[in-house]
Amino acid sequence: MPFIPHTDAEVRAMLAAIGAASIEELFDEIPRELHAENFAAIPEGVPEMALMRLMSERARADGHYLNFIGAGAYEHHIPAAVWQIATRGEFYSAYTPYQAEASQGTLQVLYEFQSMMASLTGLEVCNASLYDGASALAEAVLAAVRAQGGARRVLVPRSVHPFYRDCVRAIVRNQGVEIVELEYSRETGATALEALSSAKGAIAAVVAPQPNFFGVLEPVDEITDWTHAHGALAIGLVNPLALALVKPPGEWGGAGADIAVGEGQPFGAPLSGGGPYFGFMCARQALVRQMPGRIVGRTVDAAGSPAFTLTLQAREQHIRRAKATSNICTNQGLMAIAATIHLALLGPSGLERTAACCRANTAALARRLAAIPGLRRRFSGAAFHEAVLSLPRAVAPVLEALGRERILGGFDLSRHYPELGHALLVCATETKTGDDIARFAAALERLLAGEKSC
Amino acid sequence: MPFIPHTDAEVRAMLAAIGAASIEELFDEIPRELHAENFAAIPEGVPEMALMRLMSERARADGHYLNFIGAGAYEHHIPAAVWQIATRGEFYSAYTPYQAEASQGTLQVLYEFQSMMASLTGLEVCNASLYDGASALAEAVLAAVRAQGGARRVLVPRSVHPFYRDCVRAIVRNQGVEIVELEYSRETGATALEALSSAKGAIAAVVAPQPNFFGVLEPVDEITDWTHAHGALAIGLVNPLALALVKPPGEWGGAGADIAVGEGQPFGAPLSGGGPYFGFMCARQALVRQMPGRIVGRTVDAAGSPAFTLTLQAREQHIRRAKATSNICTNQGLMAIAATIHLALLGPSGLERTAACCRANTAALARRLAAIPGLRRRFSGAAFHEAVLSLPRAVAPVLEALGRERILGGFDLSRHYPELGHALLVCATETKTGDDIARFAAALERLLAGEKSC
Amino acid sequence: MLIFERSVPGRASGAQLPPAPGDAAPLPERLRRQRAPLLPEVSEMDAVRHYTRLSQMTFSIDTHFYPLGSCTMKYTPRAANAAAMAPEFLARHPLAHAETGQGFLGCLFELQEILKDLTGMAAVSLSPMAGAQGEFAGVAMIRAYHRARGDAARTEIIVPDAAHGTNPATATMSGCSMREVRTDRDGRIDLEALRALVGARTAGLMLTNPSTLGVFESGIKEVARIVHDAGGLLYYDGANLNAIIGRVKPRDMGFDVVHLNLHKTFATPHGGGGPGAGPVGVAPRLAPFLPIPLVARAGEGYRWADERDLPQTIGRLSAFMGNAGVLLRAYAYARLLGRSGLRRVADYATLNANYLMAELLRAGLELAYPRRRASHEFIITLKKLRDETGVSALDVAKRLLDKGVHAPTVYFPLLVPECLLIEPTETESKQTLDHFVGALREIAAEARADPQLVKSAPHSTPVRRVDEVRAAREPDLAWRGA
Amino acid sequence: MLIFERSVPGRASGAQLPPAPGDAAPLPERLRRQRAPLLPEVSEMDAVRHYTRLSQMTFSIDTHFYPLGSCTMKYTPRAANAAAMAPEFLARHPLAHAETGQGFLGCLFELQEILKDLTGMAAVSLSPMAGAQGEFAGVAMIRAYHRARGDAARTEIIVPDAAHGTNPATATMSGCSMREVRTDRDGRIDLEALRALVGARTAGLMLTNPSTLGVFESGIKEVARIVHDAGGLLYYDGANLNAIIGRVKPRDMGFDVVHLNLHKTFATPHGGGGPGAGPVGVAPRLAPFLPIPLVARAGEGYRWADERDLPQTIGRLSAFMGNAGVLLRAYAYARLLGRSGLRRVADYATLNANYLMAELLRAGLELAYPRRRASHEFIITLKKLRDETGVSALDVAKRLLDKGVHAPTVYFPLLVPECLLIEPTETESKQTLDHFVGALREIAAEARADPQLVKSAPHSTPVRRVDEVRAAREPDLAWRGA
Ligand SMILES: Cc1ncc(COP(=O)(O)O)c(C=O)c1O
Ligand SMILES: Cc1ncc(COP(=O)(O)O)c(C=O)c1O
Repeated sequence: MPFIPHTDAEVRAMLAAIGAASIEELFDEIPRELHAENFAAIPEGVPEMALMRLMSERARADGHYLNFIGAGAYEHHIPAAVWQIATRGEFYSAYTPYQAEASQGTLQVLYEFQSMMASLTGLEVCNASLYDGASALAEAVLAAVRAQGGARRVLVPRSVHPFYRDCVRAIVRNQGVEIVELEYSRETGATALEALSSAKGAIAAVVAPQPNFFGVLEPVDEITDWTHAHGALAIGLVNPLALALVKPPGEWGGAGADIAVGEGQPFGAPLSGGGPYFGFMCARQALVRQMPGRIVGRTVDAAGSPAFTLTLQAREQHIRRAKATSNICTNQGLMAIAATIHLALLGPSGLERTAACCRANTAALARRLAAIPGLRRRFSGAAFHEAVLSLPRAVAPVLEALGRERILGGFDLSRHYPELGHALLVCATETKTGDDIARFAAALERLLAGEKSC
Repeated sequence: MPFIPHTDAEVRAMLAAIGAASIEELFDEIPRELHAENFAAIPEGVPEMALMRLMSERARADGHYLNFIGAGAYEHHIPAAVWQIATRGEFYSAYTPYQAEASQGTLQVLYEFQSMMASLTGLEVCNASLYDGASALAEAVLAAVRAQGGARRVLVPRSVHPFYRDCVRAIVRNQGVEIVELEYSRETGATALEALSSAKGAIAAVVAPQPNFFGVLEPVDEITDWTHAHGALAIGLVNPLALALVKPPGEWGGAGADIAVGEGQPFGAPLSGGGPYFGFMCARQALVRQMPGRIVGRTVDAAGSPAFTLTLQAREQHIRRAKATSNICTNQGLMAIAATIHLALLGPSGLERTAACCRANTAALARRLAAIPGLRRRFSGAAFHEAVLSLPRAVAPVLEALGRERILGGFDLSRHYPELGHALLVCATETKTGDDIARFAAALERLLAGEKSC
Repeated sequence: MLIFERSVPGRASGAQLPPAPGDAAPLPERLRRQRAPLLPEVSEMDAVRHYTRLSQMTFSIDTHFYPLGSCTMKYTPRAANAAAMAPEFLARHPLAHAETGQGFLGCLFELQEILKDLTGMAAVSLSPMAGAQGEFAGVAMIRAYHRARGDAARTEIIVPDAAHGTNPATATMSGCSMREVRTDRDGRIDLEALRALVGARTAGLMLTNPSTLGVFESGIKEVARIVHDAGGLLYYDGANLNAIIGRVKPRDMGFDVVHLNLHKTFATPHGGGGPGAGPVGVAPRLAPFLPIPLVARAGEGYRWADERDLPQTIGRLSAFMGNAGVLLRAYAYARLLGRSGLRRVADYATLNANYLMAELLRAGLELAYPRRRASHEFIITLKKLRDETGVSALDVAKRLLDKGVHAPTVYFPLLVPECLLIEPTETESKQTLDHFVGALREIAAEARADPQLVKSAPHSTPVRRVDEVRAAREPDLAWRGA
Repeated sequence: MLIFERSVPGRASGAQLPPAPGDAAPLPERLRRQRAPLLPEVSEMDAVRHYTRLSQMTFSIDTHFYPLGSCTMKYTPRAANAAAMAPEFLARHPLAHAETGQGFLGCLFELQEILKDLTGMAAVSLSPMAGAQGEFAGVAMIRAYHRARGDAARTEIIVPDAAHGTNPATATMSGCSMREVRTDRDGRIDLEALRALVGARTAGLMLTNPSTLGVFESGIKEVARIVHDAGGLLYYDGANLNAIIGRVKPRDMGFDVVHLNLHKTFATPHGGGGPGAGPVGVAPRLAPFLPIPLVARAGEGYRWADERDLPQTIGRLSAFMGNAGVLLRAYAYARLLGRSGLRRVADYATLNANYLMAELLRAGLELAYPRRRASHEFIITLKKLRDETGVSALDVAKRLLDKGVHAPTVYFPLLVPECLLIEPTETESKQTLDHFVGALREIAAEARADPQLVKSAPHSTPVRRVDEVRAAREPDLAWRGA
């Protein structure tokens, strides 16, 4: 019996100790009519050998592609050590560290994680992870609304990832929070500052993405200052890798953003079809009691030695129940552990070099693609590591054709930003070489030139 | 600098402590003319990211094949837990456990390994691994010759793996040991008992393979008894997986074989292009002082608790130097660790079922192939999990053609056993399904029928 | 020692540096970062050694018995991890078009089908990223359903007093108010109290069954009738599904929506706190509201389904596909066990809990619900021990660490004083359970003979008892440099 | 507790059982096994927990400083392991025809080229499976060379008194007799003694340089001249190549054949005792005798070369291709470091050793060769400490374990009394070295203040001092049931 250690003799001895005649009898408090027998849609079990073959055949069916899609999930080099350590049984198969003395390893790593993220964002406190970047943004919006106590309107630029905006809406809608979208400049790709001023009524918070979904760097100082001038809280939504190069939220404008959230995936999480990744939330000290989720603190043990523990739990659902800052319980602990190891291996120089490579490679890619007849770069703003290109015809069939050449050519913007026409969002991280870019460009050029009908 | 932690400031401080002006100066006892500068054939270093890409592209170039080759290296299911645990840093990056107190983990696993192998072979003692099966056979021959003190002639059946015979010869030749080969019966594929009796002069030892290279089971009782009757030592060469089904060397004949050796690869070692695998050697207690290599013993610590340590080191090179039982020092420790975990996960029932599956699958494969017009099964003897088939034409081109269909169709015997004509050695382990066998057979049938010229 | 304290300015893991970047226009000065972040500067070996050693300071299923009630700490098959970490799965971009990911999508589709059958529900969405997000999705669907029928007044969620904290917190997250219903001395919902609570404002009721009291709510059909009759819907918190998987379908008990904790019932790793996965299954009337994306059939293959397929969806709960890699692990687990194996989970989880309960009773410990069968877990109360010796449930929990056992859940559910909620799970052997009984027996004896020994426990962990009060009073949440 | 003691009859890891076997003719009764082997019957979790916990009871590079002289315990890059464990490499059958393994063969071929350049040799064979087998191959080639020239009398191998045990043992394995040559008080070979030893029976001389005394044999050219003039060949034991890699080519020193320990110099894992790899490189005159198989160019690709290419080969030393997977790891390592990185290995290994030597001298410890530079390692002698306090080198080694450091090599080389052979390697930081100096200083103080504390060490390891005498007197080498 897979994973069940019991022998027949043991089962008999155990039943005797219980005083039951059979295992069946242990279910006698369950009304008869609830006992189900038909589970026909579930196949019978297979040995590990067969499972591994099945799964590796499925994996191989999904092949190997040269990937130029970013759009919120980025292909980065992950040092081999990261997952060889993170999947060690002690980290992999532990629960949330409720018993501090039995979990100092996990707790210390999470404290180090919080420290790294706080320093990267230039803010004072950080939690031990949220589900992902999109839901973290929703939590930030709710935290800001709670902290403000009155206004329930939050401004969110349209230059924020469309799926993030969907997710925020889905999560905050039932609490009566109103999301107002801000337009972006069709020329620079950054949020139009005029859009801010046209926003009406009391505002709880304003979200500023850095970089935004188009890869463009936003005027975060101006947005933050405007936000504070209007008595609202400024929420930075950041790609944490970009923070190796760009000004951290804690330093935006005169006073700094109040909260920073983002998707942690660029730090050690494989693309893996969309998850698991992790969200993070950092904030000013004053907002710590609005923070959702686990927080690890450093303290001492009975002998006075440094020790770590979950803390400020009075914010959380298991203590505060209906009054908690969030319902989150299980978070993305292992991803935070992997991120910590990843960051320790990269260090400040590795992180900066990686970010610079991403910028340079995407710039090179955009230059090269814009040289293809009929293509042009869409936005003029300074960018991190994505670029929008206008194509002379519909994007989807082009991407499919590239797919047949084992190239993932970017993300089609036409559904979410119809006003941009045939627009393609591309990204070349540090994993891409000059040859990769040349291969992509050549394939695209050939496709656009050759098969006029595609 | 990859893997070098030193900063410039530290290097300066360290040189100052040494009293040297530069690192160069530390090499000043090396004569000038020996300093080499030209290493042009070695490429400059690459980052881990580039290395991983290079290596995975090379790996993918070697593709995925449906494999029916056995011939001394077998494709078996290896539980995922085996290498996830064996590559834990503590096992993976430790040295030979010279300081027992700091290496109880490794030592206990190796003691468990010795225990498992001793029980499987039905012998009393086992060492902690040798390099591989072939060199283990050579060590057994040398141990037997030493133990016998006089005769230096050893009989080795031609039904032993040809590369093993090559290896034994290469290793024992310089010590004046003479290897005499014994013919096999062309009908059964087993060693001809008549061949034994025709052997001349004083004999130190006789090797009995079980199963032999053709997969055929040998008359090991008769060989062992004959050997003992002639005052020689009986060396069993076994596939350890077969021992789940067949009589262990310790029970062969009236007195049992004296030594058992073999290739441990079927226990947890991936095929991996030929290694690392591991050899094992088990023996009667009386021969323990002839045993080459490390041996772990169970003893107690200063507090009387059970503890483990390397023992009987007076046999070994670091103590006995020129009088040691062998020059072996580094062995295949990690492979023995993996094998131990593998065996613990399979247990006696898993091992027996695996062996039975291998036998049944190979039998099914041989039946199916022998049904192809022009093919026939070569030997009549009872077999474990390999079979020899006669083909109607040269084997090598057929194998190449099958390779193009991503099938590895077996091992061509014609070079090593020209007397068998166009003979092919095939194997279907527990990893092969009925569909796999059908696919192989259909491809082979098509090839033989269709392209008369190939 | 913190990794920061191992840091030396200028040190780096050289092999991890990418090649020197090519040209790019310099960033505008005002957008540029001025001070480098406080990240450690260490060698690759420093980092490997530091985190390897930290890992050794952590109890886990792979090293210890971990009978943490409500958390289902069972063996996490290593094969599931290996299968999900196939390089091609790891490399898959979530926005790559579906044709390039049929293997991945196939696994997810089949997992949807398996979960439908296990729960008896009509449709399943895999996207919620943990139990609590599944709960949120469920309550959001309930609200969307009422709203779609024009019944906007239904904003009350009823939960039993014993409910897990996420249930009331979810009610609030979903903009509902929470009403609590009592349980009786046998752990059953007080039906009279329930009848008094329901009404025109009732959106629904959230329930685990077996409950967090470790007993099966045998009056569940009546509970369902009361709520349904009042116009409310029933939400099944699947955190305890391990007790009845393959034996009872939540739909048959009358539930309209269910979430499963794959990181509990399906043995995906807990990872020191996550990631998990909390798929939701629904009865037909809630299907239009499921969170997206779903995986749908498309001819021979599969495709994503989104708001174009489900215009009434409550929306997206994550940027992409939830914790996709966790879903792969759960799929692997389901395939390894199959139909009969999944049913065996409930059998042996229940056997282990009832055996442990019987043996602890024999050892002199006091059960919270002595007249009931244990489900997959049960509660003991140490009130008497505390009154007699001053040794609390927390002290006992800490002392268990010295005996090489992770502590059960303590002080939850809140209504049982000095309680331990004990869940052995099906993957533990009789020997381990017997060892646990022995350990508790020893600790009880120690509490009487030398209470200070227990009150000052643990003694053998890497640190002694941690000062949690100080942690909360003087929060030190991030290292800021030496 | 042994895994056997966790065993319960009838228990099994169910997921590991293959499907029920199909039909096969029953085995003849007399060939059949009658009693099942004594293998443990445990669940998958039992096994995972047992071996995970055992692993934690082991010092290793990933957890501890491990300055084991002559063993080069340096950081083993995790990427090399990941690269070699690509599923396609692991699945490759050694007898699959070369066309199906061009990726694998390409790595091996390039590794041959890299090793040729590093050693200055004309040809390399990768097949020997550890240093000792490389030595055997080398001496066997030397003998084959003399024999091929009709000079069968050359059967003496000269080794220095300080030589590693494998050198004399190899001489015997190769059917030679061993002659020992003295070293002087500065660790140099006594050239007069050498001149007296060589002659018409000299097959060759085996030498490490730097030697196991931790010093460079600066008279190596003269040594080579003496041996060559006598008609012998020179064998280079590459175990200490870490000291001069990328700086000095063994061929330039006059060596005719060399083996490398890839598990030392190329950082492939030691694995608790192996697997290693001991490739051999040779000067042109020995090339015809190399062990097979080699990897050869074939057009654009690669093929195996065997006795059909090298009819004079000494033969095959393993069934297939040595420790092929270890070779892949070494190739990965060589590519990560490259030409400059390999040279840096020698630089920093030497810097670390000389720094540590200087600091230990400052801390009052006594050097065995105070007038010499350290190479990548050096020797201290604790004779004075032992004479004064009764605390031996072994006691100090055990006490170091309590300080979180693996002990250096003790009592080797045999000619230095109470010695510690200390090799820090290039991957350790100044901080670690300083900690080690502090630990030895503390222990020296303890030896004077409280010798019993040191003599009864270790105190903090999973077991106390192990009774090795009893282990050898009453050998218990295998468990035989309870
Ligand atoms: C009964 C119950 N409900 C809900 C949850 C919440 O699940 P998650 O932690 O996955 O969000 C838990 C988890 O501890 C639980 O035990
Ligand atoms: C100097 C020296 N030569 C030879 C060897 C033997 O190498 P191996 O253990 O790989 O057989 C060693 C290993 O310890 C050594 O240190």
